[in-house]
Amino acid sequence: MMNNPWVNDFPQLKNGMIYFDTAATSLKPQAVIDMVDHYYKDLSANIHRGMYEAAVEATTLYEETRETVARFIQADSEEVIYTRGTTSGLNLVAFSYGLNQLKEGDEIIVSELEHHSSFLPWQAVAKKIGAVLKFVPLDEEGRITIAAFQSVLTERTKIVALTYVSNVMGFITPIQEIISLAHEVGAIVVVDAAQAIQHLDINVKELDCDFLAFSGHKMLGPTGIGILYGKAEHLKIMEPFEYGGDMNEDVEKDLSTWKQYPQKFEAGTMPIASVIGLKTAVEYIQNIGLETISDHIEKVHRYAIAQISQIRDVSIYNKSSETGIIAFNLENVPSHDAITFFAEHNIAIRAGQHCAKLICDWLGIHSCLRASIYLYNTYKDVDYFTQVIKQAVAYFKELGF
Amino acid sequence: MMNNPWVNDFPQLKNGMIYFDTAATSLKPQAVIDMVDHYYKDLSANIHRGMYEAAVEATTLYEETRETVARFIQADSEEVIYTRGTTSGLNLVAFSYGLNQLKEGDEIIVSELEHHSSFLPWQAVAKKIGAVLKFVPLDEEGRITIAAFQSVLTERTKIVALTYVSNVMGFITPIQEIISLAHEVGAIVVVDAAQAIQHLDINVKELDCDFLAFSGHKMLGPTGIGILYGKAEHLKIMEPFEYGGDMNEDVEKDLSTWKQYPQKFEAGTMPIASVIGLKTAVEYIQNIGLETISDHIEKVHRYAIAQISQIRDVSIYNKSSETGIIAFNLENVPSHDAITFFAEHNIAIRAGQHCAKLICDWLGIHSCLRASIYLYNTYKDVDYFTQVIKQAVAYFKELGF
Amino acid sequence: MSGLDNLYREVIMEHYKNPRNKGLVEDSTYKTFRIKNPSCGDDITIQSLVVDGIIKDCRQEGHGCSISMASASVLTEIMIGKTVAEALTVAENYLNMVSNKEYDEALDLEEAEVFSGVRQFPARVKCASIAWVAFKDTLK
Amino acid sequence: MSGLDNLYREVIMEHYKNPRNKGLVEDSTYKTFRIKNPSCGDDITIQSLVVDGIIKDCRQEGHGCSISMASASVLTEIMIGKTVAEALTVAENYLNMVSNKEYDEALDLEEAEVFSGVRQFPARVKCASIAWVAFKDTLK
Ligand SMILES: Cc1ncc(COP(=O)(O)O)c(C=O)c1O
Ligand SMILES: Cc1ncc(COP(=O)(O)O)c(C=O)c1O
Repeated sequence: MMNNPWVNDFPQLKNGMIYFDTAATSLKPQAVIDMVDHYYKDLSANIHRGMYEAAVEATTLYEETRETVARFIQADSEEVIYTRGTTSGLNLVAFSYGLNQLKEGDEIIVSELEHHSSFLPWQAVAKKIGAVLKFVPLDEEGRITIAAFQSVLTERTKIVALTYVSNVMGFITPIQEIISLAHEVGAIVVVDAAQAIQHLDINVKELDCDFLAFSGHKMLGPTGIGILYGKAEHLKIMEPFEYGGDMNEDVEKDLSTWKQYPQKFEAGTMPIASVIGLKTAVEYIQNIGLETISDHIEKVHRYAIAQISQIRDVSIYNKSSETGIIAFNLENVPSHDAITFFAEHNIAIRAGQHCAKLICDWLGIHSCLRASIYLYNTYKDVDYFTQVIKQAVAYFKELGF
Repeated sequence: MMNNPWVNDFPQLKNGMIYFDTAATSLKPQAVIDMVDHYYKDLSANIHRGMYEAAVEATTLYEETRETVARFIQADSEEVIYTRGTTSGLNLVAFSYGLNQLKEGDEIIVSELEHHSSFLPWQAVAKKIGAVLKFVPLDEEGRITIAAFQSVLTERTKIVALTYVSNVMGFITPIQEIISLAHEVGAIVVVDAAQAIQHLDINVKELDCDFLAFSGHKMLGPTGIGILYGKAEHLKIMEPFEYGGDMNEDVEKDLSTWKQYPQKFEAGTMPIASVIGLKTAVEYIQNIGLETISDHIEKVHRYAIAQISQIRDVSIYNKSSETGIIAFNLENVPSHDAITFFAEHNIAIRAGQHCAKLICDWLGIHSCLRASIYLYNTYKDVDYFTQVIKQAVAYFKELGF
Repeated sequence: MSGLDNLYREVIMEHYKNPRNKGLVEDSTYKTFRIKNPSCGDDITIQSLVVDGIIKDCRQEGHGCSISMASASVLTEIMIGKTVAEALTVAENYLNMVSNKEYDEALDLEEAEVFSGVRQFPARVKCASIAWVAFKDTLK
Repeated sequence: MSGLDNLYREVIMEHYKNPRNKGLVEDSTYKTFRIKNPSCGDDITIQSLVVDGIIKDCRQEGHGCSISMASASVLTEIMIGKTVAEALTVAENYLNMVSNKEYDEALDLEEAEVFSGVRQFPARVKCASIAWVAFKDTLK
């Protein structure tokens, strides 16, 4: 089996940890760390308004990031808004678009696969407005299908807010078809791409989605930065979500006016270091190529499923996951007991509801373990993981679980 | 004249730049840069939900930051909310508190000294609600006085949103007296401390302010993190501003409930690296001591004013500033022409309206230059600066300005 | 593995498998408090009946990991019969012990002593605390 | 200092001190476009009168730095008499020149040529562009 050529780019792996928690946050390649460092060491300067060299370089990098991200998802760069993360981006859509465009009785389609960040903003907006939340019925595996989507789509549907890839099940939503169906009834589609952006080649023009949000920290980038893509025609009519420095065109005591999008949505000092670091993260991914990345993940994932599904007393909830996420439990062992065993063995996985309680309810479980495979994981990692799962099963059985 | 013992802590100064732009964003000491680095290199992990060592250490540092900040401003740690920056914090107050508590005809007191981030959210809320914005009349120097504040305070005043230190004039608002007067009529006071936190010893309990916001990046910390302090009694009744992962207690399809403050205001993955870096920034400031810092600034500032005010054809707008901010213009030279001259001489100052157009209007100028002095500035910096100002005056005069 | 064995002590497993005072009563003279920890899925409710300053009964119900379940069970057993003041002192000290803060080592925590292993597992402190925090709230 | 001298060329200073076609007209046959740059305080309005595809008049008004004022003045002088198509080509090339992008060097930018020094000052590109962007908008 080949050696993983990327492992060495990730300093955190040097201490021997087996990292299967990318779905929570990814590790950062040295190049990204260096870029953040470069900003703090050499360029610390607020952007857009400085004339000195550091400020000019910081501003250039800051705006180049927008172009890099735009090319990455095939957007126009004015349609790329910097946010604090997926959560902030989805809230921006819900409150700046949804709250102003919806009226009582309008329908919002969501699903039980949603992360709380893709669900709760719409629940809140629906409550404020008297709009109706409708859930796409999931199929027996827990997937969103086109037919199921059609069964809840009506002429009253105004918003469709769905995850592109579920952070618990790892399933890919057939979002392109859903978008075109939604558009037929005049609904707009908000895509939560937090778990998709690091796996799939996303072309927003081809998808024709109305909004799409993701986070830097889950795609090898820094914390504190996310991207909201929005179609120009929507961004044009939307009110700002936050008001402050740098987003206004004119300020008078009685009335102010805003800059064009995307600036009108970027109030105050943005997370400059993180923005700049995101550029490097995108470039790192582009250099390797999303196809290479997903090929690698698929291989390691298939190998892991083959191994783990042979272990007795382990339930896997999503064997057919396309994106390297494995949701499972040791039988009779609450996930928070199990996780401590893995932590003691230097394996980073996660236990709990993964900010997606509705899918736990749907699965009929209180919580589960989640291992997520990414670029820097190896077959060897899987071998060790398999072995530790076996030990865990034995250990807890002996304790009497 | 003594050597500045802190200069060496700031790597960015190594390339010879003279940095007089702290009011825009501060330089970062190596210790802060190292802490951010430590997170990305060794701890990259999402917080609160991981059991493995890196996640536990990241979570610990993350929550210790809250305690460190709380002690720094004498708050209880639950009253300390992480935000993207001052702007986000002030928007949170305006939209989560203001929008829900105000009614038509209520009065909001602001001033022409406000940064747009302290003014625009309230202008927007006032417009939505039909509340009335009232401006504290500034005295002849441009200061907010207690008497002037009293002249606009009425029984209808519900919100007072004022800057503690003006980012253009550098004046300190007599905020403690204002707060107690405001409370007498039952109004709450929102303090913009973005330019105060790095200069003044702030004790929120003693001030008795209701809310207070500031940014990490202006106090030697990372970009993308700010703090909103709020009194427990207000935080308790406030709705979340953003909805998503980690801020909820229970999620059901039809109704969800929120965690206690501060968590209910922290939706989704926070800017973890920046939070952790802020801890180091606060500790760096504490180790030196705010008194030592302001003593140093005062000396250098007094020296600078003495030098610069002797140069003919330079107007200084705030000679009596208490906090090291110098707002000035070269006569007949638009600030954007002047600034290029300083940039060419490796001096980082700023030109423009400084996100505070109303005070430019008040001063009757389109824009101005701003130099801001901090810890790492020296008398030598001032000498060089003075000399370059003189050269600039001569240069532009010769060009025919 | 000594750390883990220290966590999963026999007494704990015994309480996990045979929980004491489980099941709530419908009686408004009981004070009830529920805490959910949404990130791990723990959900615990504690009920206390206080008569003349003495805890006459203490009930628990919920689901969660073995540590949270066992600590709820141990809690109820220990608390019944104590005065409110005693109960609060024990709870305070227990909570300090599991979170590795200073506590009165001379104080007898009875069976709750077995949760001292939690100190080595900062991420499990919440599991061991949740029932006890809920209990304190029933006495407010 | 050679960089700065390259920026503040004599022609620029001359236009700054003696602005051409300054002052707006109240005439609805003129197309008017205003751009404000709130961070620096620049505020420029351009008016164009197009008759039969030819720019018959071009006016400017506003305040800002010498570069923005002079470039507005030069703009109006150059544009009067040009066809809309010619004007757009010149504007496009001028904007590319000042922002250091590729442009048609064979094209005669006339007096606007003097703004080539702006390329060395990325932070001043906006100053040199604002009037020209507003002008393009008057032709839309
Ligand atoms: C007085 C004042 N208030 C608010 C802000 C906004 O801070 P930030 O841009 O970090 O959100 C600033 C800085 O730009 C400021 O100087
Ligand atoms: C599918 C999905 N949506 C949204 C989010 C929220 O992202 P963030 O926490 O970065 O705002 C996450 C990650 O937590 C996620 O996995």
